[in-house]
Amino acid sequence: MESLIALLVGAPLVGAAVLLCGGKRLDRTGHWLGTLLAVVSFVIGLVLFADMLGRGAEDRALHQHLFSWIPVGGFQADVAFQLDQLSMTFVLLITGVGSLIHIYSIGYMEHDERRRRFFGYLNLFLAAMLLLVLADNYLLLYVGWEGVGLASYLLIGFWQHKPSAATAAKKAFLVNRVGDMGLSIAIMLMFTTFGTFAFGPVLGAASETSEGMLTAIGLMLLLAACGKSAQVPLQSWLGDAMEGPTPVSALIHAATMVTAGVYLITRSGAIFNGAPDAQTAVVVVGAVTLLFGAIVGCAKDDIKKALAGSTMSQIGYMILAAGLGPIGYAFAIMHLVTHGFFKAGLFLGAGSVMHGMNDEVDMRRYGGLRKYMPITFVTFGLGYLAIIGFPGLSGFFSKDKIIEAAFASGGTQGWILGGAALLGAGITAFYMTRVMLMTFFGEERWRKAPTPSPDQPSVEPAAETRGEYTPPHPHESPKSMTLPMILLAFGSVFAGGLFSINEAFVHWLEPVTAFEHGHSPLSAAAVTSATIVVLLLGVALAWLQYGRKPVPAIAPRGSFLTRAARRDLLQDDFNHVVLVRGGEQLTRALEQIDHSVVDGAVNGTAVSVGGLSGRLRRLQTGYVRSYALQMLGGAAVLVFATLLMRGV
Amino acid sequence: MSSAVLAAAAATSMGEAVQFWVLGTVAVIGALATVLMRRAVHSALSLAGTMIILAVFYLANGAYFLGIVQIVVYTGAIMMLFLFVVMLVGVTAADSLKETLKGQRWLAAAAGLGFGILLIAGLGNASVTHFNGLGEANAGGNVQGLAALIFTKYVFAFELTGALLITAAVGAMVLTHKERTERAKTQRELAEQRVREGTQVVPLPAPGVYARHNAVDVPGLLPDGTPSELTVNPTLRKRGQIRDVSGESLAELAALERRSSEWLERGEDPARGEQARERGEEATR
Amino acid sequence: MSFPLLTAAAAVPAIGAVATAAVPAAKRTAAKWLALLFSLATLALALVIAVRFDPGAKGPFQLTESHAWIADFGVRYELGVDGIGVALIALTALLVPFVILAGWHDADALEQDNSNRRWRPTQGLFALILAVEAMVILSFEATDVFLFYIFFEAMLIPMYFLIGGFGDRAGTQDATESAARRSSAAVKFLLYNLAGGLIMLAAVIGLYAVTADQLGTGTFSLQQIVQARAAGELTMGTGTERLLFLGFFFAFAVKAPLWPLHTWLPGAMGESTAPVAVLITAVVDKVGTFAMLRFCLQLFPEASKWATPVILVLALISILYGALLAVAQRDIKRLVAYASISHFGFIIMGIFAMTSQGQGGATLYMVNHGISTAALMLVAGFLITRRGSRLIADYGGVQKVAPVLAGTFLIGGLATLSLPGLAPFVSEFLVLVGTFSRYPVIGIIATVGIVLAALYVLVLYQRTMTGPVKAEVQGMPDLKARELVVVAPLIALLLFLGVYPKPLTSIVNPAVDHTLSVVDRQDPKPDVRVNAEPTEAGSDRDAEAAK
Amino acid sequence: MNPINYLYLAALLFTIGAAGVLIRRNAIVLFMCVELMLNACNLAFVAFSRLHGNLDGQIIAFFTMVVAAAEVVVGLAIIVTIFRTRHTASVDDASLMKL
Repeated sequence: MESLIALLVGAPLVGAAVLLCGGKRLDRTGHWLGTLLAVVSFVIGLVLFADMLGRGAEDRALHQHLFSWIPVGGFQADVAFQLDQLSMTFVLLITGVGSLIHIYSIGYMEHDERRRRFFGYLNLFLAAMLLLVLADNYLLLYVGWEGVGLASYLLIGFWQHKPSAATAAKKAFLVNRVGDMGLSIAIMLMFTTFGTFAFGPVLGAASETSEGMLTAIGLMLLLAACGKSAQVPLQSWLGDAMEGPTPVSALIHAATMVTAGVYLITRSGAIFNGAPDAQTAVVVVGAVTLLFGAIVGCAKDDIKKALAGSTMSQIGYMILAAGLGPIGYAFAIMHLVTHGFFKAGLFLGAGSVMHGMNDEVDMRRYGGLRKYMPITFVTFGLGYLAIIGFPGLSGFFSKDKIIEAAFASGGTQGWILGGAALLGAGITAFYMTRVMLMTFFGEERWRKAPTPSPDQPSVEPAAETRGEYTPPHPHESPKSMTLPMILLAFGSVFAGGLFSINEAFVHWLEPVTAFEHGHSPLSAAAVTSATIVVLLLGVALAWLQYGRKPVPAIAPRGSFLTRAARRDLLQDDFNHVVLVRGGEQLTRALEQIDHSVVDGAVNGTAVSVGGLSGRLRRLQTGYVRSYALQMLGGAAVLVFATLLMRGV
Repeated sequence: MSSAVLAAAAATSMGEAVQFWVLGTVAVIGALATVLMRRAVHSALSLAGTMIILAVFYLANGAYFLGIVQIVVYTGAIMMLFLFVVMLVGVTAADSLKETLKGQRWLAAAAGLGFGILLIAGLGNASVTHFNGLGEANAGGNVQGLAALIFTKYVFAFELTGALLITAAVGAMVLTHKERTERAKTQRELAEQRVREGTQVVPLPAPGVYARHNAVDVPGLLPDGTPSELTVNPTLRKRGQIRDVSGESLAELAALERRSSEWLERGEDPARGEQARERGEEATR
Repeated sequence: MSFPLLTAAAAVPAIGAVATAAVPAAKRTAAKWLALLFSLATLALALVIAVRFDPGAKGPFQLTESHAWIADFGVRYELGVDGIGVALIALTALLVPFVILAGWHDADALEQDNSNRRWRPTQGLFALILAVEAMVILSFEATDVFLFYIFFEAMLIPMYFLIGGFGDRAGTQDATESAARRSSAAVKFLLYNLAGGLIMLAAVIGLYAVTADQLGTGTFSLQQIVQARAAGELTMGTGTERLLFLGFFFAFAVKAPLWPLHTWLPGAMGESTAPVAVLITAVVDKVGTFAMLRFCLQLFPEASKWATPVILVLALISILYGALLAVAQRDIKRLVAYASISHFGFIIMGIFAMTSQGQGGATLYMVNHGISTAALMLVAGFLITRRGSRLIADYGGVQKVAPVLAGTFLIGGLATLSLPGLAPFVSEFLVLVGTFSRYPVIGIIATVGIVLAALYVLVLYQRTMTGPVKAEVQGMPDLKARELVVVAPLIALLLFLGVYPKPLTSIVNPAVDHTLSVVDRQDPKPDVRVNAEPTEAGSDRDAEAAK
Repeated sequence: MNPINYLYLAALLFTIGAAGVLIRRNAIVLFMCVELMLNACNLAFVAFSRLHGNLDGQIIAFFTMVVAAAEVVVGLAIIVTIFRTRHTASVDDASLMKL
């Protein structure tokens, strides 16, 4: 059985290699190959899952040691896999959702001449992500970690001819690099502390070292998680990442990649349990991000950016839960899975809408689309209900549990976190409803020619603004696209429910992430009801603003908060001013220094030597008699020296 | 010569002392003269004198062969060579002793003095007292002794000097030899050239106009009595060896006229006399 | 007396150089093929050496050869390789064929602009390259300090002509002006390195004096000196040792190059053709870092430890400074040059961290940096020859017209930013860990370098390859067969060594351990002893040790 | 009298000759001064040979003469040539050998 694990990673890796090196001859069949391999690894995952279920809860973990990777002195890095319940959950999510998105992309990318490469990148991404979750040591995880970053770089920048896309890709990679820095430092700390960085030994011995060290490691891991999971303060790349094709957004920036941070923190639970301060930091980051994302989501008119905001906020929930320790890990993962379903579904829906609307992304150019694309409408709607946590749908179960856990974390912290989580839920309901209404209900604003609004640079005007305006003909997407949406919709409806049947999911994960029931000041019922109330409030608010009165085709200037939110709460501006400008100044200055000071010193010496010799040249008068004089002087000196030597 | 001298004994005789002090002084004077004389010829001559004295000293030191060679080669050959060259180029070479290089003279004096003092100091504390003369070295005769050394110990050096001399000779020829590139001009051509260039078509005028003064160093006079530059050799002029006699000759001319006029009791012609007198005075002036 | 492999490995390229230079002017292509042939023969020999080399064997050096040379001064012709030497010889022998292939047409332009029958730039170019190879290999083999010094310096001569004579003519509107820049760069290279070399010469002589003073007979033999030290027969005074160390280190720091002695590199790399630039940074400069590891540390252990803090700080400065300046560059090749400066900072840091990870990583880094820079620089060279400009601003959207070129360029770039899965990652991480485990603060600051690396590489890629297609770039041909032959193996190697560096580490580790034992330093022990069951890797490493 | 006086004399002559070389500008006189120096050396050699009681000193002096002869021959030839081209024998006028 173990040998299958390598195959799990290998299949998509081979796919990537073949597709990227295959050349033109694969253009026609490439996408099928890619999809096939994704499905293959999904099937393998299922096989392993069945096998795992067959065994007792405790000895479910599988290990496979391929070969020793970097053996130098005490530094022993192996290429070895570990498949336990946590990894298995991720494997199924990644390969499952991944396969669906492969299928979806077949239709979505049909008209792109570089489709083969696209599938190659997708496979590469799957491989990297699987490596990330299957690694049995942090260094190998780091490989997957960066591999994911690379794949996302390639996919975000897939339409490289668009400068915005290229920039977004670069930004994503760089921000991720900052996070990676944290991870590598964490690994170094582990090596110096434990002499190894394999999960087993490190987590096993975590309790033996000082709390300070654990805190340090924990914070570094948190930094890494922030980078990959787009948490404040490293969240800025996620919005721009929407430049990539929609399936990419669905796969990477909703279902899988951004969840890597949650995986990391959950996986390193043992370390965080020993470092309360680190945990506090985690929950703070989570809480802040979930509100940040939610607020941003409210203001965006670009459907994908709105969804990106919601992703940010949902991941915030997970991080928050993961930061709560044993009472939260399981729910974090559970929310992660359900979120994987409905967020993928939502993104695919959005993609399908754009597909029907000539790649228009501005929701103010939508409206009343429900009768044109019913399937999309239904699936999107279900995803919507799921994400806002409508009772009975999967989002409800997972999110509700997190809010409970937040309250349960105890003391004022509990109240603050719980409050934040509740508030977040409300806002979520608001902006998702807003998306829903602006897209599928109301008047059909796309019939009128658009007038690009000045104060919204973020939304680039549709292609039709040039020349005669021909309204798009909204139509349902092909089977290859709708099928995945339907399947995902099923997931987003039922997954939560299934998981929660007498806490199946929690018990499934318990061997990996210890679980304990938090006892919250409020009863579960109270929390639930509170959640529902907040949720309804949010929906109502949204309906009052976007349902009752018609939505203006041109975004109103809006309050300061709105404008700030449109600009990602000015986070980008901050980066631009402080980091980019500052960096440019610094490099320019250094360039000058290098030229004038460092190199100048060298050239200066050269010049001075030249001048000196020029002066010495004067001695060469060319008058034989002065030469003779010098000779005589020299002779005199010699004689004198000799006399001295002989000790006169 | 006496065997004592031939031995060039360790101790020096009284005679040698006297000889040394006298001739040594002369030699030094000669050397100084060589350096300080304004004319190259004089330098050459005084140097020759010094060399001869040195030859004597060689003899006194039992280097008979060298002494002779010194006289023959140096004084006889090399110095003559010098004189020839002086004759070729030296006429103009009476260079002024004015120094052109800044500070050269003082520095030279300083360096020279310092060097000399150092040398002499060195010799001074060399404390050489005992000379083991050339008694046995010259026993078989000085020349034989030298020959034995030259053709055994120093034979290679000797061969080399031979080569050196040949090279020197060839070199000197190469340097001084002027390649004649074009055919020598005939009289006719020269004449034509002169006419063409229009400078001094006729032969140069002869120096001296009166029988008393037909020496080459006396310039001829032009009809108006002024001396003509063309009539004397430029070398003499350069050396400033032109005897300018025009003044007195004019004075005599004036006197002659006066006497003739008196003799003929011709009417007084003061103008001419005045004229002549003035001319004479100005010439003598 | 077995077959003198090491001598042969150096002799083959040397003979090749002579032979190539002797090819008549008319037979240009023949000369090219001849040079390629000889370089491949060298590669074969290098592989033989690598195979014959036994990592488990006792004694620091293997395949040793030793003959008296200048008996009066105890100078011997002593060759020998340890794992580090083998790795670097292999690298050199591996890169030169690619350099030759990449520079296949570099001299053609020169051929045209000259009427003289005896003028043979092509022969000259390839002969010089082979000459450099020979000298570099010898300096990797020499275990006699004086012998090493000779080749260390002699290397400059052919390099000087390569830089000054066969410079990059890309984007030179004004031929004379570019020629002036070229020659000035060459002169700077020469003088800079000569200055270092002379100081080293003084130190070498000093070393001789010390040995002559203490051992009776002066010697330059590394082993002899090290053994004498170990036996306590040779004890340098602290002051002397430090002075000598500085003398050696200065020369190597110039060659490496280490901040602030780096300023010759950008000029030299910018003005010379891409293959020559590769020769400079990937091969010649390695001699400097290699020599630090072999001579500085082993001859002057105490002084090395004494100087470590300063050197580490300088290395740290190099890392960040080089990276930041790379970001600011407008010229592709200068950018790569500054990136190399940053990487050399990592190498030196690893060497002086004095941990097995650090030094092992540094050695791997030398090899990997050689390969990755070669890949990036050569592709950049192909790009530059196509467009005829070195300015980043003159490119844009290349990815659309020449996807393969762009792809290879990207992989080279990713290797430069040491992406996991590619070879440089392994070495860089080892260096970081090695440094961190002894000097945590420096290690942490150095990790900032990986972010900056990502910055300059991605900025470069974005500005040249992505975005709308520039008019001048329009219709740029993709990589030709010859160019693919050059790039593909390098990339394959990068991938292989990234996934399975064990062949390299297994030959390097013993040498590193030996160096550390000479310097008398142990790896710091982890705070918490984890009773981790010995992994398979651990066990088979023990097996190696047992061999 | 102590024969060492010959050496003093030699030193004196040599110094005078050297000073002459430095002071005079006429190439011919310059040469003469050089000859003077050479002769001074010869005198010293001869005196030394008497000092040591063997003839080697005289041999050296002899060779010196030969060399001096050769030198004079060539030197004078050079002077003549220079005079031909420049119409002067002053060494200061031949000062082109400077950068």
